Amino acid sequence: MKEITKKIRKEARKLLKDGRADLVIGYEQGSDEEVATPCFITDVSQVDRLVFDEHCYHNLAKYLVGQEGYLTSRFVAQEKRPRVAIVATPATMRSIVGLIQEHQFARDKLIILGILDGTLVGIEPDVVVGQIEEDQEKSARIQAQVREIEEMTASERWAWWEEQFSRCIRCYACRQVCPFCYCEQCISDENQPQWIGKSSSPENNRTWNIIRALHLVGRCTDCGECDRVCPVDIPLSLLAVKMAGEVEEAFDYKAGADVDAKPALHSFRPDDPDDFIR
Amino acid sequence: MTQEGETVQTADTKEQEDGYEPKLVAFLCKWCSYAGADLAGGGRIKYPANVRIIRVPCSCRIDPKLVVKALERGADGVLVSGCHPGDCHYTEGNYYTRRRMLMLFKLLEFLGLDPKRVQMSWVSASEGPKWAQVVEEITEDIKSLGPIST
Amino acid sequence: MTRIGVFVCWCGSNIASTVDVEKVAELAADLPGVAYSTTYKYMCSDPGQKLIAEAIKEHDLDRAVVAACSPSLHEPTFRGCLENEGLNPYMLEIANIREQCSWVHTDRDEATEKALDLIAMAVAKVAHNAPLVAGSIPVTRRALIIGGGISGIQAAIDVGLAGYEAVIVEREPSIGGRMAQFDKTFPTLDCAACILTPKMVAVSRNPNIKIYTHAEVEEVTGYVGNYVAKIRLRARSVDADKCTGCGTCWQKCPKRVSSEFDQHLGMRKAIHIPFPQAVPRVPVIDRDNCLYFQRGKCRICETSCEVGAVDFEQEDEVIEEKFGAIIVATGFTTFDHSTYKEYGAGQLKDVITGLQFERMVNSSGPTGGRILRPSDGKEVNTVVFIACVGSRDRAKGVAYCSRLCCMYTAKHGLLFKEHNPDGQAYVFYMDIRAAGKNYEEFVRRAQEEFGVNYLRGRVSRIFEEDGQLVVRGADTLSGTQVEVKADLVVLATALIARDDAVDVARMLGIPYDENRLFTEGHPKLAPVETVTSGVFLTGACQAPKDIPDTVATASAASAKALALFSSDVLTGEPMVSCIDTSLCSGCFACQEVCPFGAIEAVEIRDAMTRENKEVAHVIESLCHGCGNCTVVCRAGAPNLAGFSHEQILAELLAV
Amino acid sequence: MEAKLLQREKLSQLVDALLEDHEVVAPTSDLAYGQIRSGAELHLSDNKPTQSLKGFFFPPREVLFESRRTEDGLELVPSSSSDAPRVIVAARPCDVASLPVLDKLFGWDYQDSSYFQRRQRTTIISLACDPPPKDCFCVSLGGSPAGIEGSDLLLTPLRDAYHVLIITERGKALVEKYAQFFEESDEQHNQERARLEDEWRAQVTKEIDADRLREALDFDSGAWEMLAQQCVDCAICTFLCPTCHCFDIQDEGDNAHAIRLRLWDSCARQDFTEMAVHQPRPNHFSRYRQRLMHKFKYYPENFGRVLCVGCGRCIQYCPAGVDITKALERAVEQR
Repeated sequence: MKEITKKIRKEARKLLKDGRADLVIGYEQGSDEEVATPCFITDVSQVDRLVFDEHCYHNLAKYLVGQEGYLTSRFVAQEKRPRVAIVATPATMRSIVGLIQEHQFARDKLIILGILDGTLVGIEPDVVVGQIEEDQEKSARIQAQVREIEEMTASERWAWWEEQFSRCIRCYACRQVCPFCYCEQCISDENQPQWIGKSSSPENNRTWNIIRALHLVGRCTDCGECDRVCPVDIPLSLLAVKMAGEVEEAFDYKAGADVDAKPALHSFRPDDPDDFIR
Repeated sequence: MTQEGETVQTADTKEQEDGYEPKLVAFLCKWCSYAGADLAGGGRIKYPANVRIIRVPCSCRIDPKLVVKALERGADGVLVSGCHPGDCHYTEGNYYTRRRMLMLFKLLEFLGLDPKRVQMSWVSASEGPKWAQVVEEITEDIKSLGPIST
Repeated sequence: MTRIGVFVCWCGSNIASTVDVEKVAELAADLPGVAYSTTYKYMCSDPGQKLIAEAIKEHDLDRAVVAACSPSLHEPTFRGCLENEGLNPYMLEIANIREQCSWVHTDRDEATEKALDLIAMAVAKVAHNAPLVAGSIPVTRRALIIGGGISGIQAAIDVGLAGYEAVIVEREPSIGGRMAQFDKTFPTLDCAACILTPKMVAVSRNPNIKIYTHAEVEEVTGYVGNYVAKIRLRARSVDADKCTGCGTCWQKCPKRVSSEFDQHLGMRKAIHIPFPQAVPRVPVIDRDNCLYFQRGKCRICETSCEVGAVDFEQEDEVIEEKFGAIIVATGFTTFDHSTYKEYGAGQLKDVITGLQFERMVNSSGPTGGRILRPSDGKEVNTVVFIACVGSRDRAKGVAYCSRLCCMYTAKHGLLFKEHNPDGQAYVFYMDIRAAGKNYEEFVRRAQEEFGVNYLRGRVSRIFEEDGQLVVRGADTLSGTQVEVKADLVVLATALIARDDAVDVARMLGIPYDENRLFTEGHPKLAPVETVTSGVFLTGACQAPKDIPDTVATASAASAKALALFSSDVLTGEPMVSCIDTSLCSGCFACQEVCPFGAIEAVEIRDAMTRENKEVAHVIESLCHGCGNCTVVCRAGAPNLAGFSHEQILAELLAV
Repeated sequence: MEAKLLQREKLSQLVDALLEDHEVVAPTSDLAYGQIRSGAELHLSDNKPTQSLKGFFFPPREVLFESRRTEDGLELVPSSSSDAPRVIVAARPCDVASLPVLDKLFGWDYQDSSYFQRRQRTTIISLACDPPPKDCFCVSLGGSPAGIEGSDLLLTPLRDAYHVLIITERGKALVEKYAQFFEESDEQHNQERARLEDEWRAQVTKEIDADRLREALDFDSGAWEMLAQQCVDCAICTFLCPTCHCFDIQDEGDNAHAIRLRLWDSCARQDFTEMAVHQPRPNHFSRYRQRLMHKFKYYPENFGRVLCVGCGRCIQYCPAGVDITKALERAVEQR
């Protein structure tokens, strides 16, 4: 990890000094050693704030897009937007792949200081700043939990999810941390027509969570941020992993794996699965 | 947290008795399935009156959100129907529908909804009898399931 | 608040006998936004429409729901009714309480409840309707005619005569189609070639008509008034500009090939024209059979051609042309009787099809007009004709009646007797369907004047015995089993859709039925239209037709195309998509899924931030209103007029 | 102040007794307080419930009235709220301390009757934080891990029993009514309580200088944009904050039946304060600034105290790891 930090600082310094980047998005230490926090370096003198350790799991792609993303800000004219370099974990890179696929920015607008872990990433980092180990234990745990739910009866599943969703306080933190939730206005904030009841009620919470999951089908790169931040511990990763599996099985498509592919639901094949239709 | 003014819905078990008439919402593309339903009418083919048809230009206009919303608002079942693959008036709309609905159905199933409650069919403009049969069968399916418990 | 009028139609007893229309109208009056509600016996009638007009005035209505038959029938009628009263025609919704309620349900209470629901849904929807105005679309005043049979020829002549350009694309090396293969035509017994060839010459001479033979339409894009077709001009290996049609090449060509035109009863050469009157009179080298192309030697045609027209290097050419309308005249093929094992499954040489008989009996055909047994070339003295082979046979063929077989079988019997007055002709038939001008009389003539023997019944078996065919069948009129020893058996095989009909339908975006026949816009009221505007049907690609009907539909289809060409602009589709740019984040998913390329990227100035942003924009004239963009967009930025988010959701919530 | 002792095992018995004629609310998991139906459901843990107590007084979803379409037109039915007596058990002192802060807002120019009805029907038994979680900074804001503000009784876990501090008449009445559960306290126990509180106070090291902030926070500071960079407008801080109280009025339903609701809202939201043609806080940093300025400048100016009790949830749950105490320091240092 120390090596990675060193390499990041070195690359950041170079980029800022050479004027190839105006902004480096990375991580710095938070209020104590167990907290990392995203940081935004524009000055060579600040480069040594950058760190990388096991607390650096935030998906920094979020900061690139949306109304005020550094690469897409509606408040800043195209030509005045900074040239950005970003410290990217594999999860962040997969999100970047999706965002490029969805035309949020072009590949050449971003310098990627990538950290790899052997998992599939559909993009070449500009610089590989380090190698980490894949958290296989975590993904195995989620997979196991998905299977466990699949094995329940329909009514057990229904009850189980109703219980999970009942806790939702509709804070929308899941949406806010998601790099793919870059809509100008979320459908849940829409009043005319009102697709999703605003208040926390069993029906509204269910509808919100279903629609959110649907909007991420074939796009979600399973960074797990929504699950991590949910203050009421709704296991959103289960939905992400489950649907990613379905997308892969039905359409042979993996989000974040190919920057040139059309997203799964923006395309079709005449021989797509048909046997579920009468 | 329990809040004042909140109503907790419980399944109306009484409804599950013989008199239960499920509410079925069907979204039909106007070129094929809606015309097929018209043809069933023209042929005076009888089928259960539980279905309420919403006409859309193409099955690709059927937003999965509409299906979710229909269920939220008390529909016991939802049917999505369009032209057979390759027959879409807009050449490829139904292929997109097929992908979207498969994903919606998989998600809903994972969340515990019985797969019989949300179904999809290809009914062409010449398949009046098929339309009647599809409605007949889905109505039966849902009757056997009873109302969704919330 | 809206002022909605609800008009419930009885449709005589069609609706009123199953739905309590009065009760429905009474309850509908209480629906939110409804200002007036009433019933009438026939809402679509003049007095019915007048009633709506009066109500709009009297109750100051701003929109209407008509609860009646399917919108596919009278939506335009009632829209017109609104328009006459100064309302926008799109402030209307139809509640389909006939086809989808009264006709399919029997319980009066259930049907009444459902009818009210359907009306409530329509009321909820119409409350969100907005006035729509159609844009205009430029029209390319040229017609693409796919198929150069009598159908396509007639259509081209009609379009050409009206002064507009027509382009015939024909797959075969010559135009002429099936009719060119026929000998005589019923009921007049005109020689087919005698009445067809003048028309073929007429199209080839008309400066407004362009003919591409040995060519196929590969792709069609665009929309009414603005189609773009990719046409593959397959290599003829002969330069049409140089060729004089002298015929030396095909006389000299050493390679003989079974003739498709003669239904494999005769031979042609590898370089050939399909029949003597071919238009254009330019041969084609059949590369699969040409000695030069197969073995690299020969070149006799090349050396014998005085004008040097033979060009072995010629390649396929793909051209793109613009058209305003497309007339589909792709015709039919005949049923393959190999599934009829009892008729020899196509293995008995002396069992032939009606089309083969046409070639045989034709004086320029393979036998020079003599009726001979294919097996041994002997004179035929007894012939048996079997009607309905493949037709009206749900098990092995098609369910429908092919309409022409009764007539051409009578013609064949008659022609046979004309050739061989001493010979015997038998016809096994199920029913005689001879509806048409002078048709019944023609059949009678064959029976009475020419002595063709008609036996009502099915043939159960044909087999060979002592070098002759034995036809065993029932004569249901006399109730006896009959066996006829015949020299030749002619099967009246069904007329069916061409093998690649489905590909054509998909290319054009038109529907087809379970028999792969193309579906007309309406079975009664739009017989030559399709649901795709600007694409018209003529001839047997829609259903089996005889020549007069084919010519009639060709003229009808061309009249439809000409109506399109009567103005250089068209009224566009008002129900198109429109993007709320404030909601658009420029992901262009809508562009990716639009089947019509109707979405472009534009730069706009954001109202709040005053900075430019790139967003999606709908090109209205290209939009067909399918709604795919409205669903793929997660923010709901695109909305479809007539089927908006608000409208559909309101309809759903009213269920 | 008068004090009693409550044997540890008797707490759940007391809850069971209270349940006979009260609703009882207590921590039910690490996630939230909830209504419990037996003393056994009490969830006592070192972790502060993720969600604060405020929802029991200012519900996240509150029906104001219903409308129904009847034959005679539209009928409006005002919602009614319960006035059954309620006891909150084992509330965190900071959560309870937020209530007097909220009283000022809900009792300001308009008396929020449903809020005060809920305050009125509720007796609060707090439980001191042993030990105080690491992100807390209550002490610097006048609170304490064993603070008493807002509580009727305060339980402090001693080695062998709960020390019960009787703070209000209401608390006293409860102790008298359920006298069988309580024992007299003595000087030794009282001293132990005081000593523990001192110990815990010393463990709370994060701090905020509210007086300085009130003076120094500057709307026009150039630091806001930089400070707001990490924030993703997730609104978790405002939803979990015991003092954040912004709400939105929304309608749900259709023509036939609809409800008007008061819902929690958040100044972090993009559409907060958005009006038909104008959004006074159009961008991210202006929303971020509003949250801090409101808490530490405007509210103190209006009501004489900060809109914060130092519970530390906004630090603990911030997805970006932002520490409000540090952010405020930088806001005044770097302006």
